[in-house]
Amino acid sequence: MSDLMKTYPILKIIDHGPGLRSLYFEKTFEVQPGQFINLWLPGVDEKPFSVSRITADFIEVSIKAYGPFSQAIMQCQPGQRLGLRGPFGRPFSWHNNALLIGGGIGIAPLRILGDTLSQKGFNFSYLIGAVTAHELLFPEEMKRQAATRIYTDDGSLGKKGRVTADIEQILDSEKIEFVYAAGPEIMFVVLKPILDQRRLPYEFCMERYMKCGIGICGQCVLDDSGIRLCVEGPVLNQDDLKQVTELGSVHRDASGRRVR
Amino acid sequence: MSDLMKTYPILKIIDHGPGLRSLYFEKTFEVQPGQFINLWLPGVDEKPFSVSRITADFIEVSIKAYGPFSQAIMQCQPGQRLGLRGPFGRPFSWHNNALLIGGGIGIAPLRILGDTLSQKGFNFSYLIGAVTAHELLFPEEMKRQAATRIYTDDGSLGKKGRVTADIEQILDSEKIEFVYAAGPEIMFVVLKPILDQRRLPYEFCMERYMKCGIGICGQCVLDDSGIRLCVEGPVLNQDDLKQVTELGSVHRDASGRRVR
Amino acid sequence: MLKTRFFKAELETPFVLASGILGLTASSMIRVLDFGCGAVTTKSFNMEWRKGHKAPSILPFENGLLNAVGLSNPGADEMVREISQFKSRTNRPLFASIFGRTIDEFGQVAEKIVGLQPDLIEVNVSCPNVRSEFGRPFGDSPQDTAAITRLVKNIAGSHIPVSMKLGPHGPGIGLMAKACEDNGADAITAINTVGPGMLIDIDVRKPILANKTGGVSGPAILPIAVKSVYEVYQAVKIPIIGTGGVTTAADAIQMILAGASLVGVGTAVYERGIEVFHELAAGIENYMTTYGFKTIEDFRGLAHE
Amino acid sequence: MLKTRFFKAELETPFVLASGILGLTASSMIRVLDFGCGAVTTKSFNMEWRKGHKAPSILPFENGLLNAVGLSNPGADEMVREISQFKSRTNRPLFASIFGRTIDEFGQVAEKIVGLQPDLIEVNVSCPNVRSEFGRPFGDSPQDTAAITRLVKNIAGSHIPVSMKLGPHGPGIGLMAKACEDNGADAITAINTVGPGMLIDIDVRKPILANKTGGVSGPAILPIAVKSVYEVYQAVKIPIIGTGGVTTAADAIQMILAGASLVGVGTAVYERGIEVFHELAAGIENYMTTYGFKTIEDFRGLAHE
Ligand SMILES: Cc1cc2nc3c(=O)[nH]c(=O)nc-3n(C[C@H](O)[C@H](O)[C@H](O)COP(=O)(O)OP(=O)(O)OC[C@H]3O[C@@H](n4cnc5c(N)ncnc54)[C@H](O)[C@@H]3O)c2cc1C
Ligand SMILES: Cc1cc2nc3c(=O)[nH]c(=O)nc-3n(C[C@H](O)[C@H](O)[C@H](O)COP(=O)(O)OP(=O)(O)OC[C@H]3O[C@@H](n4cnc5c(N)ncnc54)[C@H](O)[C@@H]3O)c2cc1C
Ligand SMILES: Cc1cc2nc3c(=O)[nH]c(=O)nc-3n(C[C@H](O)[C@H](O)[C@H](O)COP(=O)(O)O)c2cc1C
Ligand SMILES: Cc1cc2nc3c(=O)[nH]c(=O)nc-3n(C[C@H](O)[C@H](O)[C@H](O)COP(=O)(O)O)c2cc1C
Ligand code: FES
Ligand code: FES
Repeated sequence: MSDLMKTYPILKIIDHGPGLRSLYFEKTFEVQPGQFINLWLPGVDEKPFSVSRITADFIEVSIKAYGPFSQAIMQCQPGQRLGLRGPFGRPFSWHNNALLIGGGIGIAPLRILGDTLSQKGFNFSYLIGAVTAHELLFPEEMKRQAATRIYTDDGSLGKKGRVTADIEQILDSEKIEFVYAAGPEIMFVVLKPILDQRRLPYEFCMERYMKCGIGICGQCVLDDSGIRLCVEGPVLNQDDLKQVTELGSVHRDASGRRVR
Repeated sequence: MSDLMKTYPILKIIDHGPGLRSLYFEKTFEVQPGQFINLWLPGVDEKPFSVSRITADFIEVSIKAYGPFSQAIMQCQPGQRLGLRGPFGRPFSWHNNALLIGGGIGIAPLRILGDTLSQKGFNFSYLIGAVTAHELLFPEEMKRQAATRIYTDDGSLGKKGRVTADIEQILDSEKIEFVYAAGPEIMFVVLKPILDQRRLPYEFCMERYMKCGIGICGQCVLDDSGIRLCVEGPVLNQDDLKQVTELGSVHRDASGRRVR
Repeated sequence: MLKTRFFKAELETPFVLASGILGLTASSMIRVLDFGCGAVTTKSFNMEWRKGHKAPSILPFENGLLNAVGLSNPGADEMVREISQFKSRTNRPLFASIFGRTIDEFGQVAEKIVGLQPDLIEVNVSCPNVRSEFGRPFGDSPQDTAAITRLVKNIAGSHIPVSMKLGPHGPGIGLMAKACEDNGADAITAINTVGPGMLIDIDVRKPILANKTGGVSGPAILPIAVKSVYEVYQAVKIPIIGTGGVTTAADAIQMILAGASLVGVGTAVYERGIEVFHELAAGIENYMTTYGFKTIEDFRGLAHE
Repeated sequence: MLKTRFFKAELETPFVLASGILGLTASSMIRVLDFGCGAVTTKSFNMEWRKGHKAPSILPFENGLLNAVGLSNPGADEMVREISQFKSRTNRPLFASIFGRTIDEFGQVAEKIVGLQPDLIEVNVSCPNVRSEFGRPFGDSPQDTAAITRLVKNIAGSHIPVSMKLGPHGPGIGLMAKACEDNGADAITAINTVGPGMLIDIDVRKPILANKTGGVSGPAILPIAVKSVYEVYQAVKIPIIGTGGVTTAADAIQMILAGASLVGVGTAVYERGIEVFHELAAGIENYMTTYGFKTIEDFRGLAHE
């Protein structure tokens, strides 16, 4: 693919639960775990989405109903054409003995990462959580692939609690040499000091409001680093994050205003 | 090189005689015998010129003083920058046992052709003519390379007469399987029936007013064929010429008017 | 599948050779038709022949061409001869492009050629080289353009359609197109070249074009051309010859979706070679098959829905 | 070698980050300076924040970008905060780009920022999204542009230079630049985006930009930008920030030869990456060494000789 806009028909839709679905497109381009694409719903809007899986035939994108755009996506039908461009951004790097922590829709980029790590024969385990069972992406598939710990806020599946509830204990009891995380920013706020303290290297897959995806609008730039999340991210490591002062505190909306 | 304009310094100038000189440029591109380049003299004009020689280091263009442009070229100094773009057009094809007939400045493209034929180990001979001795290009070099017959209108070098004076006799007495010709159009008018009658295949390197060199202005198109001399020429063979009705009669000037 | 009717003309394909491209002689235009072009437009001509600007007058750059040929043309008499030649050799469609240095001259040139029954008279009011006494193209002034439209249409009569060729500049191409329609134009050709632009040789430190500036054509201007056609389509009901930057079938389809009835092709003859018409035709047929369109009409203007 | 003085500002290189490119936050602009850019221009802002148009609002095509961000910006208060942040972190040059939906608003925004001592106030009268009540950019009207120039210059006073940012359209950029100079402008920024243009997705048959149309930037517009700078240079004596399509050092040199004192760089940050400033600097230094130029001044405007 490329930065130029092109539309592709949705080949298949899988509904994971209410307001949570995967769209499948023909695999017309390569993508690395952590990279994202821009999805254009003609007449509505265009937004960035992580690729959640890539196979020989398919590109999969997993979307949670939230505001107007993602809700409109829930109305899409197979055969309907959406615009895709990308892939954009820097992907995850690959490490052995890793823990993959995913919260909510943040589980999406971990799925493609897990596939790659397992193809490479690396050891890893999943640690995933969501508000409730039907908001949890891919639990069964993950379990088949690697050790998988599950948390839900309401206890409807796995352990009751936040995905980070037992993190220190897990890190201290297992051979974990690298941590990947994707999910709501509060997760990173919790994880960062714990990982830094243990000098564990890590990569977080982050989100910011993105307008262009190609590094020129400035909308996704992180204070004080000047890092453009769409180009130098969305995956940032512990060194990148040293310069980021806005983690968990502010980000910018469509106008560029800081919001909390 | 390319169609885009770029200027290069003149590396060397060789004056062959009054109003007849070769300019040397660094060899920054490949060119096939018969192809031409556009030469831009900044502030003056741009005109098409055959490449007369190419070596490992140099591209050579040979120019005869005629009107305003070519006279301005006679004032150029080494080091001065001229614009070059091209090469344009279809080159000569290569044949054994060929006769290369050049009249006046038309000798220029035969020089590079002779170099190629001799590199390929083909047999060929030159038949060149001009108004007077000092308007004759490369006679010594040609003699060193192949059998060379020379004619001048005033008899100042070689035989007195037109270059085509003894052509029938030459064709009938020697093993000539292909004829190349370049020079004033009257030469082609004389040669064509002679060659057609003997069913000898041939290629003529022709000239027409050219504005673009890239096949869009229409200035160089030949009646009735629609052949664009800058793209499908400047080298035309006996088949191409079957459709050309304007040979030796009309051509078009800068406005597109037919002139005789 | 691609056969298209435009007024009384029958085109094998919806492509029109744009004015100024290979449109000087009958032989040249016939050859282009043989390569799959549907209709040809002559080089724009006026009463007196013009040598035009010195060279370089046509300059490729990375994204298209700059040109400042200065409306060189052999004059109306010579073009009448070529058009007659053309008509005696084929009955495929020919559009005669005319211009004048004064409003009156547009009329004089039109008079010269109506008798030849061109399939369309295209009136070039938008060339940056044809300027009114105020130093701007007639096509920048709705009043001048209206006057020229009335004048030429009057001469062309009801049997020869007249298309006004507009540029993207001036007070808004929709407005200009409306002025043309209101004054009797049968069609709009949009667009002429953009800019003009200039390129400088950094080593000799001079503008490269002898005329210094020249109009931009080719891939660089496609979005501006598509937008212009889209805007004209919303402003008027008369058909549009959509021209500017069309290089691929996808470009041509964009033009038709924006509202063009015919698609003008100029710089692509350089970018892709004279074979471009076959490529365009194959690409559009493929598109039509995919979506089940039977004629060009079936998808014309659909981007407005 | 590339050090350049522009009014009181000292630039390490003659490159200016064009408005709308990474100019939203202090952090972002400082990072661009760290990559070898000489001065940064903020995103154009007005009093109230604007969300701008929906996406796609920035669309790459083969020869550049289309954009219709709709002048989204966080508003003057937030930008004052970012500019103060910037000033507290570095004393490298910052140009503040302002716009208004009314003539008065230009004045209000100027008032907001004069206290911050930006190294230049750039006044964006040429964005196709800022339209006067007549529906056209202020920059198409010499009267409106003159009025805005006087108003902002009055507020900026003698110690803050004001540059008027013009587009290539309207009644002629030379004429517009002259109107700016005559009314107190200290510099001209030329040019804003060209067109606008439109691209249509042929499969869904809709314009791709949410706003349908967007301004063209990048390589496609270089010749138009060079020509605009050349024309402005002949029309006025005040310095020019030459912007539009500059992607390579050769492009930047063309701008300077045409008369630019500084060279604006926008779309190239996408085309070549943020490292583009180093490439441009290396290329220009190389050129200067070849021809023995010691400063940018040595070859500025030479294409006019
Ligand atoms: C790199 C990246 C990867 C993403 N991957 C996924 C994914 O795999 N699955 C998924 O469901 N969502 C993903 N998102 C979020 C997605 O882009 C949308 O933000 C989300 O769908 C909500 O949009 P909305 O219009 O429905 O809701 P809105 O109500 O418009 O927005 C809800 C919130 O989403 C954020 N948001 C809105 N628009 C954007 C935008 N253009 N760019 C970034 N954030 C925005 C804002 O914080 C906003 O408050 C990703 C975002 C980024 C930046
Ligand atoms: C393919 C080709 C190869 C050529 N190779 C050579 C060469 O190797 N050496 C050489 O000295 N000359 C060559 N010429 C001719 C050259 O291009 C000029 O025409 C010639 O130098 C005279 O130009 P002028 O301006 O000095 O004279 P002018 O007085 O302007 O022209 C003299 C005659 O040259 C012809 N002419 C003028 N301008 C052009 C033009 N733009 N294109 C074609 N013909 C033109 C016209 O018939 C004109 O009557 C070649 C021409 C062509 C088309
Ligand atoms: C070399 C050249 C000459 C042209 N001459 C004319 C002309 O005489 N009359 C005219 O109306 N348009 C003329 N044009 C403009 C084209 O007809 C067309 O409108 C423009 O080039 C945009 O189309 P394109 O991008 O397909 O070339 C000329 C264009 C070029 C490139
Ligand atoms: C995404 C984008 C946003 C822009 N926003 C603004 C703006 O807010 N104010 C402005 O004066 N120009 C804006 N411009 C125009 C640029 O500053 C510049 O004039 C134009 O893009 C031409 O330069 P370039 O080809 O180097 O990009 C924007 C351009 C782009 C591509
Ligand atoms: S989204 Fe535009 S710079 Fe990142
Ligand atoms: S010189 Fe223009 S078509 Fe040949």
